[in-house]
Parts: sequence; C-alpha cells; structure tokens
Amino acid sequence: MSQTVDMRVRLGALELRNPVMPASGTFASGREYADFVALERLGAIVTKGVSLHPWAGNASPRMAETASGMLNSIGLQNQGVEAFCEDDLAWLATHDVPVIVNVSGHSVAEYVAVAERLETESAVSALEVNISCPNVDEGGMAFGTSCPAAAEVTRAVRAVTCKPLIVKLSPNVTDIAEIARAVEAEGADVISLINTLLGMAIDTDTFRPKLARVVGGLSGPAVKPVAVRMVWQVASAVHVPIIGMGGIMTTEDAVEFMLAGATAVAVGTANFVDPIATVHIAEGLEAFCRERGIERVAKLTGAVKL
Amino acid sequence: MSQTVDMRVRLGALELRNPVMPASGTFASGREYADFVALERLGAIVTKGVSLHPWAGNASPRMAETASGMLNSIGLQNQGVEAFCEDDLAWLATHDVPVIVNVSGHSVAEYVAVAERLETESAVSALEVNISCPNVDEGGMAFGTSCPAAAEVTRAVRAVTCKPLIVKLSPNVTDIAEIARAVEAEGADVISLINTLLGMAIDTDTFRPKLARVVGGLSGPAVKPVAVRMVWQVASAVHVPIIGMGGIMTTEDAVEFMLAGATAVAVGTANFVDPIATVHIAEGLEAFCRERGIERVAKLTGAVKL
Amino acid sequence: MSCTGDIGQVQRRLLERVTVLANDRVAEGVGLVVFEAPRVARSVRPGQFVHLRIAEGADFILRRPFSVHRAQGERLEILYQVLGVGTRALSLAEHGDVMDLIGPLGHGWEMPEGTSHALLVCGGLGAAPMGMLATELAEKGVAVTVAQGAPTAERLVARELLADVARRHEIATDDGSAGTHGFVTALVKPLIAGDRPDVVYVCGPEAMQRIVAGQASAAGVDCQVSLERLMGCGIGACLSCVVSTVQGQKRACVDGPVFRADEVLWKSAEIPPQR
Amino acid sequence: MSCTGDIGQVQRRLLERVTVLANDRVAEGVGLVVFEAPRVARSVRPGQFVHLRIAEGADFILRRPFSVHRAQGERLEILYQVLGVGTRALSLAEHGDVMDLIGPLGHGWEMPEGTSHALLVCGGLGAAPMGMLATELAEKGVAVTVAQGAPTAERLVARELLADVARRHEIATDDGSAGTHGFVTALVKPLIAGDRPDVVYVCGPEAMQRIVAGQASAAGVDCQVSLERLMGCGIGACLSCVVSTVQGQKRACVDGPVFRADEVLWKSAEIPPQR
Ligand SMILES: Cc1cc2nc3c(=O)[nH]c(=O)nc-3n(C[C@H](O)[C@H](O)[C@H](O)COP(=O)(O)OP(=O)(O)OC[C@H]3O[C@@H](n4cnc5c(N)ncnc54)[C@H](O)[C@@H]3O)c2cc1C
Ligand SMILES: Cc1cc2nc3c(=O)[nH]c(=O)nc-3n(C[C@H](O)[C@H](O)[C@H](O)COP(=O)(O)OP(=O)(O)OC[C@H]3O[C@@H](n4cnc5c(N)ncnc54)[C@H](O)[C@@H]3O)c2cc1C
Ligand SMILES: Cc1cc2nc3c(=O)[nH]c(=O)nc-3n(C[C@H](O)[C@H](O)[C@H](O)COP(=O)(O)O)c2cc1C
Ligand SMILES: Cc1cc2nc3c(=O)[nH]c(=O)nc-3n(C[C@H](O)[C@H](O)[C@H](O)COP(=O)(O)O)c2cc1C
Ligand code: FES
Ligand code: FES
Repeated sequence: MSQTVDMRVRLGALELRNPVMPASGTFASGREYADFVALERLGAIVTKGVSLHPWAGNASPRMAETASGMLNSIGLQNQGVEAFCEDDLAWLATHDVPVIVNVSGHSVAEYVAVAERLETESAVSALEVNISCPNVDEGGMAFGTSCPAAAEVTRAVRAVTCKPLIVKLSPNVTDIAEIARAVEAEGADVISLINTLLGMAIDTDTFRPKLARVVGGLSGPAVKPVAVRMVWQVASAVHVPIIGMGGIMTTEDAVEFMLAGATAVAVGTANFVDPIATVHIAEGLEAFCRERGIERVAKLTGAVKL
Repeated sequence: MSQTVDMRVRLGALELRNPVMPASGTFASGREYADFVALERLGAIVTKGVSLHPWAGNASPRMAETASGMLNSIGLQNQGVEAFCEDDLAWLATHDVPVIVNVSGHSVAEYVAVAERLETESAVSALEVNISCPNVDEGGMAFGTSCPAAAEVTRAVRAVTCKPLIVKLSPNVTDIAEIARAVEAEGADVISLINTLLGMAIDTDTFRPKLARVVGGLSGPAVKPVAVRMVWQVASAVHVPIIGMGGIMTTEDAVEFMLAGATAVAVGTANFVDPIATVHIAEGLEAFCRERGIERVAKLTGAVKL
Repeated sequence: MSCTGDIGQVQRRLLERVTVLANDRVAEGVGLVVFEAPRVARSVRPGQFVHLRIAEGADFILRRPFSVHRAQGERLEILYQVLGVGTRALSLAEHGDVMDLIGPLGHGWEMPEGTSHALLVCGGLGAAPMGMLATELAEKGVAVTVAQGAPTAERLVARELLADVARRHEIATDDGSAGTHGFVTALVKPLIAGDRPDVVYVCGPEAMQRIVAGQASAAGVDCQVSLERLMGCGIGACLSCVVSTVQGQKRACVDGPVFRADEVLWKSAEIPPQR
Repeated sequence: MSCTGDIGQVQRRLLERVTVLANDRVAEGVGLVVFEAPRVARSVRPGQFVHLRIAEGADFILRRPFSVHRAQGERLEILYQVLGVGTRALSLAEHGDVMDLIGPLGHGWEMPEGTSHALLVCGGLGAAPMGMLATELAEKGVAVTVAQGAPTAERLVARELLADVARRHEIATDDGSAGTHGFVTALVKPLIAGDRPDVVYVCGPEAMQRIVAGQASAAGVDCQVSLERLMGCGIGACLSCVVSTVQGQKRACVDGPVFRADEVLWKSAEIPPQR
C-alpha cells in the first residue's frame, strides 16, 4: 500500500495539483466559498461565465428543483470582462491556484474580444470557451450543437490566445464525438463536458412553467449517467485530455468519470448541497487511490475494464 | 364542481377511454400485471417491442440503478411476431382494451414485414414504431437520430398499414422538433416520446461497466425534465397528437406532460416501483380534473400558461 | 448607523451540524423546530437566515432557506410552513435527529441609531423573522408596535412572543376570527399616522410588502422589507435569487433578504390585492 | 411430483403493506427483519421471494428482492446482508415502520414425492432461502443434511435453525473458526457419497453453486440451485433477470430463482475458485 499518491494531472500545458475543480457558474469566482474552501486545495478555480459586456441574465424564477437534480436559467449574468479583471481576477491573483476563465459570447466576435482582453492577464491560466449554455438566446448552445459553428468559435479563439484552450461541449446533441473531433481539429487543448441538459418543469397548481424563461439547464445526479456515457464516447474519439462533469457528488462519482476517460473533474451542483464538496472529493480521491495502492491518480483515467 | 369528468382522448382514429397506458417494454403484454391491474381500466395496452424474428436480447447484467432512475440494456428480447400473435395477442384479444403493438427492426424491411404481418390482426388497434431503442446494434436508435432515416421508416411502414401509426422518437438528438416534423410529413398519425436517454454507469470497485453492453437507456424521474421539454418542443412543431412519457410516477407528473402538449401519457419505470401505478394515475387524473372543475381531461393538453 | 449588513460581510459563515431539540406543530401546517446550534445561534443577527440540509439520500438534493425566528444561547429556532417535500420532511424530524446548516447568512434588519419607535408589519409566516427583531429592539429600549395579519386566529404564529415584547400589538385576520376583519395592510396607515414610527419593518407575501412599502414612503418613513427567492447556494454564488433594485440586480442571499424598500423595483408580475 | 413452481403459476401475487415487527443484527453486516405480512406469509412456499419497497422519496426508486427465510403464521422473516443503499436503509428500519412488498414471487424449491433424504448446501447468505426449506422437509419426515459454509463462525447465519431441523449439520469456514477449515464445496462430495441423498439443494455465490451442481451431476443426484439476478419488476415483465438455460433464456423472477441445475448454462464469465 503506497504511502503517498501523486495527485497531479496535466491538461495540456497546464499542470494541476489535483484533478478537482469547481464547475463554472456554481462557484462564482471562489470568493463566496472562501469561508468553506481554501482555494489552494483545489486543482483549479473555474470562474462563472464572463462576457464582453455586462449581462443582466434572465427573469426570476431562475431555478427549479427536479428529481435528483435542478434546472437553472441564470443566463450568464455577469459584470463583463473589464469589471471581472479589476474585481474577481485581481482577488484571485492573490491566491496560489490556477484560474480558468469561462468565456461566453453572443457572437464569435464577442468570444474573441473576451479572449483578447484576457490574453495579457497573467493571472489567467486557461480559457474555457462555453459553447453550450442553454440559457441565452443568441450564441450559447447554438455554437455547441453544430460542428461548423463549434469549429468556427474554436478556430477564432485559438487564433488570439496562446493560453491553454478548453472548449466546453453541450450534451444536447445527437453525436457528441463528432463535435469533440471538430473542436480538437481546430486546436482545442482540452475538452470539458457536460454542460446542462435542456429541460423544463411545469407547476401543476398554476399551470405555469417553473422557470420564467420556460426552459433551463438540468444538472445534478440525475444527469450523471448521460455525462459518463458522453465522456466515454469523447475519450474514445479524441486525444486531448478531458474535464468530466455532470452530477458529481461523491468521490466515487469522480472516479467513475476518470475511469470513463476524464483526466480531471469538475463539481457543480454539489457545491450547493455541500459547500466543501470540492475539497472532500479531492481528499477522497487521494484516499481512494491510497487504499488501492494506486500511486498516481492519473492512472484512473480511462481505466474502465471493457 | 363538475361531477363526472370526460376522460376520453383521441389519438387520430383511435379513441381511448382514458389517457393512461403503460410504456412499451415495462408491462410485457399485460399478462404479468393481471394480478394487479384490470387491463380494462387503462386507455390502452402497449406491448413490448416485437420483431420479425425472435431476438435473444443482450448479455447480463441488463440493468443498473442510478439517481432517481435506472439504466437498461434489455435489447428488445422477444419471441418474434409469429409467436407474439399466437400467444400474447391471442390473450390480449380476450380483453376489452385497445392494443398498441410496439414494432422494432434491424432494417426498414424488417419493420415493414412486422407491420404487414400485424395488418390482418383485428386485435391490433395501432402500431408504435420504435425508431429509438438505444440497445440494439443495427437499427433501433440509428433510425431515430436522423431525419432521412426516420422519414424512410415511417414512409415504408405507412405504405403497408392502415392502422393508426405511432412513431416513437429518441431523445438522443440535437433537434427533436425536426425529427417530429419529418415523421409527421411521412404520415405518422401520432408521435410518442421520449424513449430512453443513452447512459452509462461504472462500478468503482470492479472498474467494470454496470451493464454488460456498456451503455444502456436511462429512464425514470431523472429524465422527466428533458422529456417534458421535448414534448413541449414537439407539440409546438407538429399538429398530430402526442403520447408523452419519461419519468411519470404520479398524477401530477402526468398532468405536467399533458400541460406541455401531450394528449395521452405512458407510464414505464413506475410500474416496477408500483405495479398498480397506471391505474392510480388514471384515477388520479380524473380526481385532478374533478377537483378543479375541468370537465374534459383533454382540456389539459397544451394548457401550460406561457 | 449600525447595520447587520456590514456585519454580514465580515461575519464568518459556518457549516454546522445541528441537533433537533424539539419540533412541534404550532398551527395548521406550521411547525417550530428548535436546534442545538451553538456556533450559528451565537453569531446570527435579526433578519438573517440559515440554509438547512433537511435530508440526505432523498430524491431532492438542495438545501432550504429559513429565517431564524429566535436565537437564545445555543438554541436556534425556525418557524416553518409545510409547503412541499422539504418542509414535509422537516415536519417529521424528531428530537435527536442531526442535520446540517449553513449560517448565519444574508443581510438582516438594519437598526438605525437613535430609533425610538419601530413598526413591525407581518403577514402569515412573515412573523418568523420578526421574533428576534422585536426582542432585540425591545431590549434596546425601542418602542415596538406590531401589526400582524393571518388568514385565521389560529394562524397568528408567534402571537404570544410578539404580544409580550411589543408595546402595542394590532391584529387582522382574513376571517375576522381575531382582531380586525380584513388584511393587515389596512392597519398600517393609521398606525403610521398615529405613532409616527422612525422605521417600518415588513415581512410577508411580496404583494403585501409592496403595499406597506408604498404606505411608508407616502408617509415619508424609512421602510425595510424581507424578500424571498428560490435559492440554490444561499451564499452568493449561483445567482438564483436575484432581486431587481435601483442599483441593479442584487442577490437576496447576501445583499438581502432584507432590503431598503425604496431600493426595490417590485416585480410588476406581482399584482397587489385590489383594495 | 409436487412443485411450488406449478403452484407459483396459479398462485396470486399480492401487493401487501407490511409492518416491521423486529429488525436485529444477527452477524457482522447481516440483519434479520420480521414483518407482519398476513397474506403473503400464509401463501409463500420455500424458495420463493418477495420484492420489497424499502423507502419512498429516496434517491433510489426500485424494489429489492429478498428470499423468504421463514414464514410463520402472519410473520415473514428476511435475512439480509447490508450491501448498498437499499439494504443500508433496511437495516435502519424500526419496529412499527410500514413498507410494502410484492409476493409471493417466483418458482421455489421442488420437493419430489418420495424424497427420503435431502442434502442442503449453502454458503454465506445462501442460508436465507434454506430456512423454510429445511423446516418443511423435516416436517415431511425427510432426513435433512445441511452443509453450511461462511467466511467465519460468526457469519454462519441461521446456524441454530438449521442445526435444529437437520439430522446432520456439517460446517466449513474460510478461516477455520468453526467446522472444517476451507470451502463448503469440500464437504459435499463425501456427503453425497456417504448419505446418497435423493436431491441436493444449493444456494450461495454462483461459482459455488456451479461447483456443487457439478459434484451432484457427477454423482447422478438431482440438484436444484437458486440464482440471483438484478431485478426490475420482479414479476416477469422487464426481462432484466434472465438466466441462460438449455431451453433458452428464462426469467429468474418467474421461472426461477430456483432452477434444476442440469438446465442452467453457467456464465463462463464466472470462473470457479481455483482448488
Ligand atoms: C431568505 C428566506 C427565508 C425564508 N424563511 C422562511 C421561514 O422562516 N419559514 C418558512 O416556512 N419558510 C421560509 N422561507 C421559504 C422556504 O424556504 C420555502 O418554503 C421552502 O424552501 C419550501 O421547501 P419545500 O421543499 O417544502 O417546498 P418545495 O417542494 O421546494 O416547493 C413547494 C412549493 O413552494 C414554493 N416555494 C419553494 N420555495 C419558496 C420560497 N423560497 N418562497 C416562496 N415559495 C417557495 C415552490 O415554488 C412550490 O410551489 C424562506 C425563504 C427564503 C428565501
Ligand atoms: C431472487 C433473489 C433473492 C434474494 N435474496 C436475498 C436474501 O435473502 N438476502 C440478501 O441479503 N440478499 C438477497 N438477494 C440480493 C439482494 O436483492 C441484493 O443484495 C439487494 O438488492 C442489494 O440492494 P442494495 O441497494 O443494498 O445494493 P445496491 O446499492 O443496489 O448494490 C450494491 C452492490 O450489490 C450488488 N447487487 C445488487 N443486487 C444484487 C443481487 N441481486 N445479486 C448480487 N449482487 C447484487 C450491486 O451490483 C452493487 O455492486 C436476493 C436477490 C434475488 C434476485
Ligand atoms: C446555477 C448554474 C450556473 C451555471 N453557469 C455556467 C456558466 O456560467 N458557464 C458554464 O460553462 N456552465 C455553467 N453551468 C454548468 C455547470 O458548469 C456544469 O457543466 C453542469 O452544472 C453539470 O455539472 P453538475 O451536475 O455537477 O452541476 C452552470 C450550472 C448551474 C447549476
Ligand atoms: C426495461 C425497459 C424496457 C423497455 N423496452 C422498450 C421497448 O421494447 N420498446 C420501446 O419503444 N421502448 C422501451 N422502453 C422505453 C420505455 O417505453 C419508455 O420510453 C422509457 O422508459 C421512458 O419512460 P419511463 O421513464 O416512464 O420509464 C423500455 C424501458 C425500460 C425501462
Ligand atoms: S442563492 Fe445562490 S446567489 Fe443567492
Ligand atoms: S425482474 Fe423483470 S422480468 Fe424478472
């Protein structure tokens, strides 16, 4: 039984001290969780979606609970990249943890403009381009559900950034592997998935949709089987490393994603249930490996026995 | 408060005494449930998938439980259409309930052959063509995930049957509305959805997939928000009536699907939890309407307030 | 002026395992649960809330936010209405059961220095966050008037507590089974005109809060309201709980639940009862 | 020959609300729950099972199948091993708790007319379905020999019951803490050779059942095995539970769980322990 476990993992040029990070939009920029989580304990921080201009987001109610999951239609409310750099990023820069900025846009030009603005920010370790948000009218998921569009965004952002480029895929597609190959071909260094599944809930007392926007994104344990399947399909289709997410609540859930082919994992909805979930899972992964004599956590990646 | 509620609904030429039926594959041909359910209490019986020749189905394990749901990879095991007619159908013919036969095939020719064989069977009230089974290698879901293929199967079966034609759609697509329009254009009288979401689960002790077939179909409450959303999208895209399903466990769940646009509903996984679920929901729907002074259950269809 | 909001910012949020000491039905569909919650009970301020994990292994996963009704020593009290799956589960909790909660959360009631007279207006469960407030105001020597409304006399939750600490306690019930027959909003205008309070504190259905806010501003009196939103994280991260204000969208879980009434842009969706 | 299988076919399956009368830990990770289940307890036959709904509102929704260990009057006993979420929840059930179950289910042990001597071989929780069988055989005047195996002496569940009704009770434990040191399979050959039983009944890990089946057929003795599969419906509808047999695929929940050993096509995946 090996005493210490090597928890480091590589996402292209980016090395993480462990494979666990928060999922974008569920952890703000980390500050709100500072009372519960020492950011240095995480593999990376992933910020909420940042756009070129401030976005107001959608009308309320913006969330609804479902069986073993939740729907959200936040709509990428954010201050815009300028305010983000002055405020959140400046604060994050004082912490010893890689910062992955989640980038959103209504158009290819907006994605590019945000990436350009962040290029000179040394505190930014990598970009995660969100082409999969189901909660905005133009852009968002539209880019993630067609190969040409996904390829175009990736190509355009790739052209203006030297930072590790992560592209985040939407599960609301017929063939996730095809989209993954398209973004890999355009220079994505890492692929993250899944974003939320498009869902809807109706209040049977009022006959009204539970979300003001009518439809929203489904997350939480309910989506895990779909997410694990897609990670496995993408891992079989591309060579770039994968950040797996979708319903991770426990250490075993994280292991399941790594076995399916993920190099790192992101924890989203679980943060709302347990604000310390990310740290618990990072520690749990180490214990899982130690108990089984696995000296490097990276050995779990793709280790499913078929 | 109206005393009696008109529970009848119309699926094209087919009239049902109430909107509730079992979902294919979860109720066999009704015989196994006879100790619990008087079939005459249901709107219709939907048989398990029937193919031209006997199918052995997939290796075990064929099921795994997930958060608020389950994965199955049964693989349409069945005796073939001949044995089905002699055995199950003959038994069903002795009951006063419409029989909807779920038709599966590896090729368009097989779908057609099954439909032709059933055409002369007066005990068959309608056909539900399953172009969405994720658990067979050729055919199955492949037909349900491309518009041309979905259209081709529908056209071919339409050409050989005068019975009401129901086409069952797969949720594993980018644009469910597009598929729905394609099958409507080829003469589908009714559209049913959703079939299962493709999913996967891995045992973190053994590192093996929990299903022998690796991937399987996700059903149960976990998928309900996706199913309701897709029913709503399809209802907005086509004019034919819809049979909604996916995670219906309670009366309120059934109401939610009808509000989203379904004319009838199917109950699947819930039968394993409560073998009397179908009857409970049929009775519950009547009570729901009575308490609210809704004199016709059909008024719930599409009544969501946007 | 002293402001729990400022405190709220520096105040450390805790994740605390708590034990149920008592859980009793106090009215039709309303329960009072008492937790042993030493750390949170000691630091919570009036108007703040806790985010409670009611069950594990259940088919619902999110926490539920509840205002702190009272905090005494290590005891923390929550007054809850049974609405759905979570509060139903809470109503079944028994002495000795262990849960966990996050708290203290949010920006509570502000108590402007030199306040000599305060009017507290609450409807239904809106009485919940008034318990701590009334008690603390009274301890500070502030004259407290309470205008409390409910559908029926039985539903006047925390009636005794409020009657004890208030100098004056006016009641209205929809069915007239106690106090004035009608809505609590009808009591407010005369009370403002008569007592000239320095501040009006309001909690209850949003439409009712909106009306009272209007009455207060018409009389030129400061007014604070406590708004409810569906909450995910409860700590400012998920943006589920936004409230539109004159300074843009604010988060009910950190910038609220208590807001200055004149800051709030009321949801036009919410049509105030016609009267 | 009389056959609970035939009975199984005509037998009406019931959905019965049952009350927990007792639930005690009987060994490391093993519990014995006693239900008041008047209707099912009266009609269940040895080797049949019930499909139990352990929890409502939990994040797992499916029922769990359990063999009936004993049925006396209105009392129905289940011997269970705590494996995962469902059995953990079951282990927390208390006197008075209400659940529901479907039963009696499946094809139980067949008792050929004129059987004078039976050998029962069980490993671990395989003892569960042997309780009713041994009792009924003994009542019929059949001489019962039991070969029971377990990891340790403490894990020899239902040891007393089996010892009472059996004319002979041989034991093997992996650690030698009771009986022979080793696997129960080592006891079988001599017992078959010595006692010449008319039939061998087996339940336990599938690899063990396969070995014993081989030993019985080598000796030309009838053998019945009780096989476990993951189950959805439990009543023959979902085809989750298939077992490959010489007559093709059969459903463990209706055609089994008890099968004639010579019908079963053993999963080649299952490699019998090397010895
Ligand atoms: C800051 C804050 C403080 C609160 N304080 C209290 C309190 O002291 N006492 C108390 O009883 N309740 C309080 N609430 C409301 C309480 O959080 C909800 O009633 C509870 O979450 C409902 O959970 P449930 O699972 O029982 O209902 P669910 O099953 O989640 O929902 C049942 C129904 O109630 C509605 N509902 C759910 N949450 C809310 C909400 N926050 N506001 C209005 N309607 C809602 C749902 O839309 C649904 O129609 C507070 C809410 C907030 C945001
Ligand atoms: C006909 C029949 C009779 C049974 N009789 C008994 C009995 O008398 N006593 C008893 O303790 N158990 C019995 N079982 C097994 C019992 O049903 C399972 O142990 C139980 O369902 C596990 O539920 P869980 O939620 O605790 O575990 P889960 O969380 O569902 O699973 C935990 C682990 O156990 C494995 N597992 C689950 N079900 C089975 C199974 N049926 N066989 C083998 N492994 C399984 C899972 O794959 C997983 O690895 C019987 C099973 C069948 C089919
Ligand atoms: C409230 C909320 C907000 C989210 N915001 C974003 C976002 O801004 N950008 C993004 O790429 N994904 C966003 N997501 C998706 C998550 O990052 C994640 O992909 C998804 O929730 C699945 O993981 P989970 O099941 O662990 O939550 C959001 C999810 C939630 C629940
Ligand atoms: C065990 C099982 C077997 C199924 N077999 C079929 C089938 O033969 N044909 C079919 O069209 N759908 C089949 N389905 C899908 C269901 O009919 C239904 O579309 C799906 O399960 C969603 O409904 P639910 O969540 O209520 O189960 C099967 C589902 C399950 C769980
Ligand atoms: S509840 Fe998450 S920001 Fe307020
Ligand atoms: S468990 Fe459904 S057929 Fe056996």
